[in-house]
Amino acid sequence: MQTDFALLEHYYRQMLLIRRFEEKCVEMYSHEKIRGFLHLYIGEEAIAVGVTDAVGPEDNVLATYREHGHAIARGILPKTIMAEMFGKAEGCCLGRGGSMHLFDAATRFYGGSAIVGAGLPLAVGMALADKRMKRSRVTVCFFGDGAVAEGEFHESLNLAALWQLPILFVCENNRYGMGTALELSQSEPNLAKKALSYRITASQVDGMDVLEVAKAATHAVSQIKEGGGPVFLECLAYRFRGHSMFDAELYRDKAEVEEWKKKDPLLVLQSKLESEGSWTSTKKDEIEKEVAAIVNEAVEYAEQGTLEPLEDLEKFVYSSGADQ
Amino acid sequence: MQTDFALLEHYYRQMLLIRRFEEKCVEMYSHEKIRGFLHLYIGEEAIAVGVTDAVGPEDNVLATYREHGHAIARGILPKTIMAEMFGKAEGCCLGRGGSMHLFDAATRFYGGSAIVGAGLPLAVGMALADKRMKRSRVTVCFFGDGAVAEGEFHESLNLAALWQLPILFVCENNRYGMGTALELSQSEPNLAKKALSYRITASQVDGMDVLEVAKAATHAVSQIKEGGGPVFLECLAYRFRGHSMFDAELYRDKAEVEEWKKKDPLLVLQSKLESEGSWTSTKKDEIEKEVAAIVNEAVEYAEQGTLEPLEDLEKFVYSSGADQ
Amino acid sequence: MSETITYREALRAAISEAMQKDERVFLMGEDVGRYGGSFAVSMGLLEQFGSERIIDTPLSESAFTGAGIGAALNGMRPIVEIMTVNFSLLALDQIMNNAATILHMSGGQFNVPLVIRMATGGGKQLGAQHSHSLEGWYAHIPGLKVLTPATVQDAYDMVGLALADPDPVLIFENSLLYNAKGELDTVATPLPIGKAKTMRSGKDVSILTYGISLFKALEAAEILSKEGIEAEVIDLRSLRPLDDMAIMESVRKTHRVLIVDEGWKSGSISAEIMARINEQAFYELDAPMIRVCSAEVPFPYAHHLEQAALPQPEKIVAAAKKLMEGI
Amino acid sequence: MSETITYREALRAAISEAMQKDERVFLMGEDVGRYGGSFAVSMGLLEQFGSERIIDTPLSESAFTGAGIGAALNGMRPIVEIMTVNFSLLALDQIMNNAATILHMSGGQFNVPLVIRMATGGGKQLGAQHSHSLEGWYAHIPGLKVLTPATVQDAYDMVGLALADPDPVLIFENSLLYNAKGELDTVATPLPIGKAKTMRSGKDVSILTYGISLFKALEAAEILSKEGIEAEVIDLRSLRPLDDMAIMESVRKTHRVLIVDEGWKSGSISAEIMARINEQAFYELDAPMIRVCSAEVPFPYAHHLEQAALPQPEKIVAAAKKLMEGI
Ligand SMILES: Cc1ncc(C[n+]2csc(CCOP(=O)(O)OP(=O)(O)O)c2C)c(N)n1
Ligand SMILES: Cc1ncc(C[n+]2csc(CCOP(=O)(O)OP(=O)(O)O)c2C)c(N)n1
Ligand SMILES: [Mg+2]
Ligand SMILES: [Mg+2]
Repeated sequence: MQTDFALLEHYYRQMLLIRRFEEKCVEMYSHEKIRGFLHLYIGEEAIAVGVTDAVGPEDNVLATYREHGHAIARGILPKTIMAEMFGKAEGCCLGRGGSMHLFDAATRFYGGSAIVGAGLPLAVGMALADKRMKRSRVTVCFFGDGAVAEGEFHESLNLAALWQLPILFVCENNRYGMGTALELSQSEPNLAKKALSYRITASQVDGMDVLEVAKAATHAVSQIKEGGGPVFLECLAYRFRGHSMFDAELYRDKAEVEEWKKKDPLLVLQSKLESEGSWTSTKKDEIEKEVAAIVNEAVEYAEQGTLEPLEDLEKFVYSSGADQ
Repeated sequence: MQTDFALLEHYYRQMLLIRRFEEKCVEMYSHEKIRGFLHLYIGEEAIAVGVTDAVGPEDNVLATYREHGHAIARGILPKTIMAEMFGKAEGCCLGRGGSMHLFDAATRFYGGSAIVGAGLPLAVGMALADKRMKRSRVTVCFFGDGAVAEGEFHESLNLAALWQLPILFVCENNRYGMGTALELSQSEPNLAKKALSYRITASQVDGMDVLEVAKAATHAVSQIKEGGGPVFLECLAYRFRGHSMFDAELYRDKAEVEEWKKKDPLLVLQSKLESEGSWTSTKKDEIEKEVAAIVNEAVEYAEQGTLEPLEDLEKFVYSSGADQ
Repeated sequence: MSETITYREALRAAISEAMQKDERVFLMGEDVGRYGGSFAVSMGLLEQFGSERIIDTPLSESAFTGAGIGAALNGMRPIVEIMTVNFSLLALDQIMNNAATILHMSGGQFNVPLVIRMATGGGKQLGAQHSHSLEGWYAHIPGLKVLTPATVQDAYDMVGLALADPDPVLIFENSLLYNAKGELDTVATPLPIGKAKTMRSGKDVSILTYGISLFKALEAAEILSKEGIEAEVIDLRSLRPLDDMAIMESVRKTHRVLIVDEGWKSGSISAEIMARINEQAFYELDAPMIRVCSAEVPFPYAHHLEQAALPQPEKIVAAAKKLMEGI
Repeated sequence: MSETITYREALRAAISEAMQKDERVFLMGEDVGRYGGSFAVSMGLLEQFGSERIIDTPLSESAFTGAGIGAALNGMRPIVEIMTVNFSLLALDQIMNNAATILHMSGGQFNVPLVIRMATGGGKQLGAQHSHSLEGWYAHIPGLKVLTPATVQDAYDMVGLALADPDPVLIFENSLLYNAKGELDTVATPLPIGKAKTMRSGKDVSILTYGISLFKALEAAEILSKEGIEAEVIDLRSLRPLDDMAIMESVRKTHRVLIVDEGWKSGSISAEIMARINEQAFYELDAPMIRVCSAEVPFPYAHHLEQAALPQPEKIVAAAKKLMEGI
């Protein structure tokens, strides 16, 4: 962790970039440049930014279909993400993955997974490999509160605890899985308690406060790297937008959404920055502009991207060179 | 629960019947009359007998592949069970199910399931139906300690707790799933604690003592019938024989087995009977004879059974009379 | 009584009517209640029937599908909605090892009157994990029935047929059809499970298909007709059981067979149909049969690649022409 | 270097040698360690390699199969043993939606060099939940390879071939073969994945098969030979990819095709092979192709019914004769 102002500013820039990037995605979706499912992370940016700051380039990251924020925080270039969502060959997965399936070897970003809960077993395996090979790495696995009901959550937490694997489980508890409130999906809605029942170190943290998240994650990562086994972090947060672009949001009150918007991670951080003193509206505008430039560049890059040739349709079903 | 001596004698008779029945099964297996997998319940009889005594004919029972004991305790005729294992048309499933798949409509015995953990979701559904239809019934679901690691355990316990369903979960913790000791399969080996983490009432009970089991089960059933939601009973027990007929038992010490045999549920109960006074060796011999007669009759019945005609092979793939 | 409604509305009407008629019927699945169904099929039903009969489940495909089986065993007539076929893999053990076997294992004592509905199909740029067409694959499993409504009429009828069936029935709804409109007759006797339907008569080539591909086939048939080729288009409706009789009858008429389905080619239901025609009507064939299936790739996100992976009217036309040339 | 050993020993030797050669290789599954493997394949390996490389897992098929994928992504060469194919249904989501798709979804960035071994097949009176033969069904899935060793040589070779492959490979071991004895040559270059092997030459009829059915087919061929019918018996070895070339070559030679597999008939790999022959060698056929598969029932426990449900040499003989008559 860097310190103080520079760090806070860095967090702010990252979160703002994610926010503006996704707002642009909505625009591009309405222009039908982006298609398929589009799940926005707006409101939850503090989690990806705070956690990602706690890990190094050698560590592994796995996320869900709501992963633009994680991908950007991890350092995948926004333009290659945008190009991916445009279905272009310049995308980080050549346009084969789309919004729900961002992958990047350079930053050890292992997706982007559209089956709820299905990333957890992969995390177990990645961490098992690192432990076996005595590499000092952490595997960070993000997933939602909805995933906790899946059998794979249970199986994976048990394996991780049993084998004392270096995994940071980050549960992004935004209180809903699609339209189903947590209370309707868990008999025990305190999810950290569930992790404790596997004898996994677990805690709840304010997922709207990037500093809190970063602090908890940093602590967790060092504990894990010291060989303390897996850690579970439940980040309490909220998604400001619908589940995807098709959500009429019949299942929750507007008032509830408005209440949570007061805790917007950007606002929370801004008030901390303001109390630090050196924060000015000029600074803020500067960052807005920087971010806007990146986002606009991303769109331009994506627009100018090319399409993979149709003849390549069957490429990447098997590795090239393998018996087929 | 009946009282005192008559009841204890009844338990003894039931447990002995299961024991002798299974010893006969081993014999029949070595004569190749019984084939496939044969999983013996020897050592664990107190659980099936104690729990079954706590439920009525209106209740539902689901068990595993190690279910001869449950089937007998539930009142399926030993001869139809034996005939089933001989593959005869007189078997309780016409010889289609075999040892691992005993079913009986008359006693509401819903199997006999060979996929570990797969009976739990069925139990959830059965109980859901009863609750919806406002029937005062309990569904009893037996499963082993090994099943606790399966995702379906987790999903099912959560649903049962969330929907407050009338289910008695009976975990037969015999300390091993095949050759894997509980400590190698659960990060939290206290399984009752796991159930508590779903906010399910849970306790551990001595599974070698039929009276303890019956007491706990009776208490649980009345709590459930009063609408208190599911209850979880972890019965601590031990299997005296190998996992199935093919087990070299490399994974445990003979001494451990011998230690547990001192707690043989028949011995435990016998010493209670003895302390009651009216127990005599004549009585004991009498029961042995009664039981032997039932077991021998079962074998004879099975021997004389007939085979389903080959032309009926494709029967029971679909219900008769349905569009096919 | 005939009206024009959408496929979605037809499903909803059928579910609603069944629930009114039979208190044993209930609907259970992820987001079927408060959200209104991920494809809005059950929109409004929670308000109509309450949360005891329109049950929102947690994300637990295996357990709630298994719970459907258990409830069916215990006297109910559950409709389980698995949001999409892609997630049904998590419930496959329950489907194959319990739903499909219990009648048999129990020697006929316990049947499982369960209906499982799921959305299927590609074409919406949802990528490799969300674009499966596995209905043909499910048709491999004895003990199950597999229905694939293509029309509004069948969307409506098949809910009732499935609920009336004593055994487990899977209904696959192509998600691109939910908005499709069509005529619904609510009084006519529905065509039973296992009966195919000729949607267009023709003498030159038989196009056997189902689900969304039916409409691509009909479109192709129009184009072919302009070029003097008269295609017979048959909606299989049910993939298990298959209507062998209807298939062979058409083969005996046209002597040329084209099969269209959205499954991956190898091991598709098209292969099974070819096998049966080979077995039952080999000498009727004037040319090798052709199938137009999906490319054997995990579905790509990019629109142009995805469209290239799917069967299309042009491919059907080209295949039919090739077929007429005897290849 | 040739010796006579069992199929089980061949597998064990191949695993052990691979583990000695490459520290990235490890074996993981239920009871592979202390119990020695449910079919004793890994007996002794725990003592040889320790519990870090011979990993006993809890009953968590989905998670440990997924963990195999994760470990493969992270540089290892895992061998996951799923005790039997019957339990693999619990891991199907991981297999179809992760193992088979990640290479594609990631635009070629991440391959999954994972080997999954499982026992398959009926015939041991294990009933409806424990007797599946789903290897042909798995062959539907692009991104996977599906191997079916029948011989001791292939049991040995295929472990090495699978481990050397950059993509996920499933190995199906018929559990009735573990005790079978055969010759093993440990120095010969193994026949690659995707190549079929002619096990008996013949001019009259091609019998295409794999796994345990190979031996039933060879037995049938001997009987047929005595009656003057010379069958060519081909061991497919790999169901995905299929060796189309070898298949068509044999068809062009015999003009009569019989396919034997233990899968349920509808949607079996036999159907796929028929479809391909229809597509690629239709005019070579002198008679309709025939398949001998398993009856379409959940497997019954009773011996006589189970045997009646399975392919048997007598059924193969009868089918071949029928085929010679042109049906
Ligand atoms: C196994 C599975 N079942 C259902 C779905 C459909 N689905 C997609 S996201 C979602 C809700 C997940 O909620 P949560 O885990 O809380 O993540 P969030 O969307 O809130 O970030 C559902 C039901 C899916 N993708 N995978
Ligand atoms: C899903 C599944 N995986 C693996 C098996 C193989 N198997 C049968 S019993 C068993 C051990 C189960 O242990 P437990 O639940 O403790 O029951 P017990 O046999 O001790 O009564 C295993 C691994 C199975 N039948 N089902
Ligand atoms: Mg959520
Ligand atoms: Mg056990």
